[in-house]
Amino acid sequence: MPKWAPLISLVLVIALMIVHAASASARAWVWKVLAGFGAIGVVVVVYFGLFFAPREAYMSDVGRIIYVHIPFVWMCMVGFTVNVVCAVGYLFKANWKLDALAEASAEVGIFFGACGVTMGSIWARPTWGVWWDWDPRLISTTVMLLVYVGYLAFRSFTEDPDRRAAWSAAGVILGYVTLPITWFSVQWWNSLHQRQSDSQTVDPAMRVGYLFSTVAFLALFFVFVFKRYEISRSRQSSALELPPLQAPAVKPEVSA
Amino acid sequence: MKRFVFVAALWAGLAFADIAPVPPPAPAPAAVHPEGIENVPTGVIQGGWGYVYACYIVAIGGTIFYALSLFARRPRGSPGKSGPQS
Amino acid sequence: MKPKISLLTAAWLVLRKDWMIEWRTRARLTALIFFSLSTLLLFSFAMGPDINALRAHAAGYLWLALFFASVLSLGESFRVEGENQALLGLVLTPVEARAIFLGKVFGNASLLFGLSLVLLPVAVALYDIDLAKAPLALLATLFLGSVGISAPGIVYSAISSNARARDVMLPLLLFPVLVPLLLATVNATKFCLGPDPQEQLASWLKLLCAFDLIYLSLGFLVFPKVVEED
Amino acid sequence: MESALEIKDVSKRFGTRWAVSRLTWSLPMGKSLLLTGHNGSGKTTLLRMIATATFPTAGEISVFGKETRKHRDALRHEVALISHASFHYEDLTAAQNLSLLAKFLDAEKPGVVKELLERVGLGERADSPVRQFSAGMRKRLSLARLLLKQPRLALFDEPFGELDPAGITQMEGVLRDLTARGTTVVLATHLIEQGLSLTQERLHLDQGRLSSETVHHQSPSAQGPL
Repeated sequence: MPKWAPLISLVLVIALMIVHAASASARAWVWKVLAGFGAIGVVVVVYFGLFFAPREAYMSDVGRIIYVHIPFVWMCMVGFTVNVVCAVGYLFKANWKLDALAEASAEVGIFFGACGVTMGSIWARPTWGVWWDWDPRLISTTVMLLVYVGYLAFRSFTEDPDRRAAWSAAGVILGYVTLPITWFSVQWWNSLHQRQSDSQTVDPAMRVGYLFSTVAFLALFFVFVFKRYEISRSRQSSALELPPLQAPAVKPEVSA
Repeated sequence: MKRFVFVAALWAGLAFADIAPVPPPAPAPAAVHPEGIENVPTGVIQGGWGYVYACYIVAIGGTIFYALSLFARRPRGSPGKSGPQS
Repeated sequence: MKPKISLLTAAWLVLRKDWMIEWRTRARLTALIFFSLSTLLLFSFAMGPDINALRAHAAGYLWLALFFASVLSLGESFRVEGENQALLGLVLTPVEARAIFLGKVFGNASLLFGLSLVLLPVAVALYDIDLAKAPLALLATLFLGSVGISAPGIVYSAISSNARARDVMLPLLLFPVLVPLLLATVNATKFCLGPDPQEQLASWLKLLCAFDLIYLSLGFLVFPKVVEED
Repeated sequence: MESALEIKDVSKRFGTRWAVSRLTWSLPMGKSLLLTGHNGSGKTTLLRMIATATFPTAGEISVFGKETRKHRDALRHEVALISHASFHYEDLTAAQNLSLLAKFLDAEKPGVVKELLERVGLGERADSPVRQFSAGMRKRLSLARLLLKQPRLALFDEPFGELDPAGITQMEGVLRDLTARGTTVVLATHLIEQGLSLTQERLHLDQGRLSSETVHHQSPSAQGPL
């Protein structure tokens, strides 16, 4: 895979995201382009990962898991970060769009995280000899997922939409602290899990591989969040219609 | 007061990042491996394609499954921008 | 308009009110103590008679007992506030929400701290641990741990007291967040009770302090949005 | 002239139900308001919004020219609410509940709590926990709470419910006393006769909306000095 592939595709994906955010008329088709790019990208990743990529120094063929494991866990963290940004934003300025986006990104983040942890567990079997181990990285990632599962469960167990939005935002800000803990856990506690990969520790060919894979899954991530966001918005709109006008003189002004 | 608390939180966060990693004694590598991998003298794991395939299946299958679930839950009725004004 | 009394005074009043209520409902407090005592006992039954294993894991059992007790005390704390909408009454009095947060955190923390002091001698009897090795550090650990449970606990308890299935919701929200705290407190307590060849105690205590500060600050900042509508 | 209470196109949603919808109304300074309507017509919600316990989903409410959402801290010193929820701690005694409030308001003087309890007829039970109180006694205690706070705007949600005849007379006396001292009173009650005699204006709610029965009336029996 050429060295510039991840960078070019990242620029492309981000440009499309900006177009999506900036122009309402483009919203109808941009996500389709991104979905198509993601789908093709995933096919490329599968081919690259399974047949083309060099063997990993210590793990040999098992190391090929890296091309799907890393993007999934990263997308999980991106999702939770988007979520917490929305939560903080909602507490500053109550806005239904932020609430919907927070819900969407949390769910997509949980999806990627659950898949990522599953893959990590499968990977652990040949490398560490166990499916699961007392390892800070595993524990903290799972804990982080549980925080967000609790977040979604709480949302579905609360009636009043206004209060639900504020409460879940407040709660998830406290829960987000688990994410930096997850990220740094490999450094704080010398764990079985290898450290965050960087250019010194990883062969350039592999690096290009998983970076490109990350971009492909980022495109899919964006599509998922957008579609999930539309679902949240339509649920909100069924609950948030204003009552019909009583006096004709009153101007229909709404602020939530 | 708010600002003070914010600074305190920031400071605490830095302290968190500063925790000296006093390593617990490194766990001994698993002595017995069900597939006899410990017999490989170089320590390079050989084979294990089954695990690789399993992971790729989880990744692709999970993605397709989630896409389908989003499709199943898609908003029906008036499509597009039916959400309330912020 | 400036509030008539300062934030800290108001927090102190809330704290005193919580103590007063605890004192007037001593029976409930006693039940809580016996609940955590029986948890300790159950651990020692479940783990069998191996006194060495029990001693090695005493710190973990102690903190798990406190964790379970904390769910009850936190739930109770907001059940009291929920009757007659007393919490809303405080907000309308008006009492600053942040003062309520501080008062209730330290009210609950003092309760848990007291509970841990009651549990220690029992742990000595059941698990044969030695308290005299680093008593001050042990007290500090217990106190910091109690605050660390209470700070996020109060926020989550306030939130979950409004949800359906609130008794399930509180531990579901709270326990994942408390995992780093559990790790830190159990390790710190272990090194207070047993040998500490690598002098790790200080770094765990530091982690505890950082945890407390982070959650106290975050709770302090978000709690007004929890108890007040916007 | 500034209004004591200004309700501008207020709607309030609870879940998927609108408790109050598109309500506009204003109450001039120095007048008192009677709020009527069937159960579930939105009276309690409206009172809670005025008391800054909750806020409108749309529209805004101003009390003494201050918007409730923005000036909630200032308004909470001036407004007091008697409602179904009495805001008391069940496990504390009547005296402890009141002295706690007095401390928060920085209004604690020796004897003030005892005096108030005597005034609402709870002097004998000052040291029993609220848990043992009957509904009427709780209402009296709420009244003591309100008197302790000395608000500019007093909100009463069904003050006569659960009271014995002596209690009703006493409540009426307090209401007259408050209006005589210049406190604005908003009274929500089903006892329309009593309500009309105590207030000058009437707002009738029907399913959260302004109803045709609403009148800016001059009650013939309104003797409150204005």
